[in-house]
Amino acid sequence: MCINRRAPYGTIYALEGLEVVLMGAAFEQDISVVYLDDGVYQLKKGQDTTDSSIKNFSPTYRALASYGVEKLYVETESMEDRGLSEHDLIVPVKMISGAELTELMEQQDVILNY
Amino acid sequence: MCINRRAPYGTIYALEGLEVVLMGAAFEQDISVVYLDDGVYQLKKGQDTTDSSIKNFSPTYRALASYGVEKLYVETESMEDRGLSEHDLIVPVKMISGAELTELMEQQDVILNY
Amino acid sequence: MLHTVNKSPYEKGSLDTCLRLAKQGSTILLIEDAVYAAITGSSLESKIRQASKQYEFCVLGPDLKARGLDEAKLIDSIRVVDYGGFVDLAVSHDRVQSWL
Amino acid sequence: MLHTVNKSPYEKGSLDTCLRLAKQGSTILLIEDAVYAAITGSSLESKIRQASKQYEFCVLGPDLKARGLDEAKLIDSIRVVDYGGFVDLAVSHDRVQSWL
Amino acid sequence: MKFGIIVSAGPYTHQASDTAYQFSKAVLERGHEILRIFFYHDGVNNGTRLTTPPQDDRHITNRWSELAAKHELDLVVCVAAAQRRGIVDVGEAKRHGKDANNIAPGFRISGLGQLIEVGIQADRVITFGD
Amino acid sequence: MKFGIIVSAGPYTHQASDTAYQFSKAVLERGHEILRIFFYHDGVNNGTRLTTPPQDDRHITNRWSELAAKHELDLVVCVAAAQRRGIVDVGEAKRHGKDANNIAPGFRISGLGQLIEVGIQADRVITFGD
Repeated sequence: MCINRRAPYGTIYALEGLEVVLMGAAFEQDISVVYLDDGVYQLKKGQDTTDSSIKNFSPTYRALASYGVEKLYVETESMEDRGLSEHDLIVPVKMISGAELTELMEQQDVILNY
Repeated sequence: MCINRRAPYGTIYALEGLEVVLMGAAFEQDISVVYLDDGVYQLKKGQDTTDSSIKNFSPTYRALASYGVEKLYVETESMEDRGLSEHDLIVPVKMISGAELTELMEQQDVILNY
Repeated sequence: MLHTVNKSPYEKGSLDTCLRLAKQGSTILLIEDAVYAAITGSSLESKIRQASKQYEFCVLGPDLKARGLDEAKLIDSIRVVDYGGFVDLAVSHDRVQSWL
Repeated sequence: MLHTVNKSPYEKGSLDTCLRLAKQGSTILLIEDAVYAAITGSSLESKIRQASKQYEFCVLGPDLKARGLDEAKLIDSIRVVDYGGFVDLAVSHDRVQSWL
Repeated sequence: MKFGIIVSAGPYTHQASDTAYQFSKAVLERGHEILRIFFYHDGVNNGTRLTTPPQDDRHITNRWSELAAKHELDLVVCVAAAQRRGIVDVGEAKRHGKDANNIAPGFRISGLGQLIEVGIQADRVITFGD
Repeated sequence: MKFGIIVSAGPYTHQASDTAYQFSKAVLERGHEILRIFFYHDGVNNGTRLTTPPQDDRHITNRWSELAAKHELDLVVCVAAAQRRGIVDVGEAKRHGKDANNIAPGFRISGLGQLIEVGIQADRVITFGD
């Protein structure tokens, strides 16, 4: 399981965290990816970096399914705090509560954090 | 004016911020140094890094006066939040309120932040 | 004085410290991950609306756009500037304080 | 599960997220700048006391000592460990989650 | 017990690489095994031999190199992260037309697959970072 | 108007060096002057020529070098911060017995006095960092 807690662009963790997920998929690992706290902003629709000349990596999230990464979880509370709903996200995800996330974390072999 | 807002050891900003203050003193600048937020922890008495093998730079604060750096300000609110009092500090400082700090900042030529 | 804040208000306390210490009438420019503070509908909206009675808030447009934040959803008192506007703000205020 | 937190609770939200999501009965180890959460007399003390009904709190001794924090001022339910004790905690729990 | 250790912050700037080192030493002293230490994000900056810290401070890179030599540790610097940050070995220098390299003894540059692998093989994985 | 600019975070890891670059470009486009760009803390890592970012991403170091060449900017890497992090020019390599250097074109290594000086001479000083 990879837990993403940071916003994109302000720091590189979102991008380099995504690279780990893709590599895990290449190794045919059954990967769950969780977006939590500011990490939920990684999936925000409409990212456009033309005026800041940073690489826009958000299209890659849409490609995750084709790499076999299908377990994307977003914590409801983090979304609500930030005024976001599922319609704001670039890919379909499973919305889970913090309580459900707690249980999900207990079932993992390895947890990586960014 | 140098504003220090970070705790020592967890990050290097306290140490490298202190190096700037010493260099400013060498250039005979009239430097005010403010300790704010977690920056107040930099002045905590009794720092002892023997078990963590990081360099203990806290004695340098006691040497600041001999370099002509005498305007050390600590924000009262930051101290109170952290349960600290002047007796916990390694050097004599001037305690000021946030409101006084606001006015002090307005009088500076240059403000450096860590 | 111009104050800049570049950290997410959900992750770090920099914006709170800025709001505690910036003099009334100052300008606060939100850049990088701090632009998330400028959006309506969040749990921070009322805090920012309250603060905007005392401060002039600006936000860096390229950073909003990079993060997919719609200008139509900005808190209405917040003005959008580009990098040139950022420079103009630095010029028109007599000092810049970066809350990191 | 063993949870580690290494950020100051005054500066960043990592400890809050850990407390929101760690399962009841988990162990939470405070290291680096997070050790400031372990001290009595601060504005955080009641939050930590409350949380210590649900979690076992430990704190890394060398990091306390580096920062001049007196073990006598620790919140009483918090246990001090050294690096060897940290390893033992990682071994005795089936997983480690680092809240950065 | 087999440990995998991830270091994701640069030396000196954050304490994370110090904690990772002390933890690694304690793992070995307790008789456990370290399968690999993987340097990711700014952690790759632990692996440059060009640092000269003040004489009265610890030498973080040398400390890793010595620990690796003594215990035959596998110190892996992530290639993608290293390319962005300018950590280069002889092969990488040749591949990208660089006129110098800066990797420290005991470190090797390799792919993210080495991280995934240690995640599969280790009993415990622990991350030290910012 | 005369600007002094401080960059205190490393490239790619934090957006700060991107913002500093875009701000610097805008300062020059507005007809103002940049007295010096001072790289401190992890900001010194902007000044290594050994980076090879992905081809579809911006090259942060080259971008600084080109801006400096075009506008004769003074890009100063703090020597004390650089020694801790392994940024080395020919002189530093010789002084510390290093077998390689990694400084990028247009950057020079100098002391903290250069920061104090720009604080005295500039009309505005602005910091971009973490």
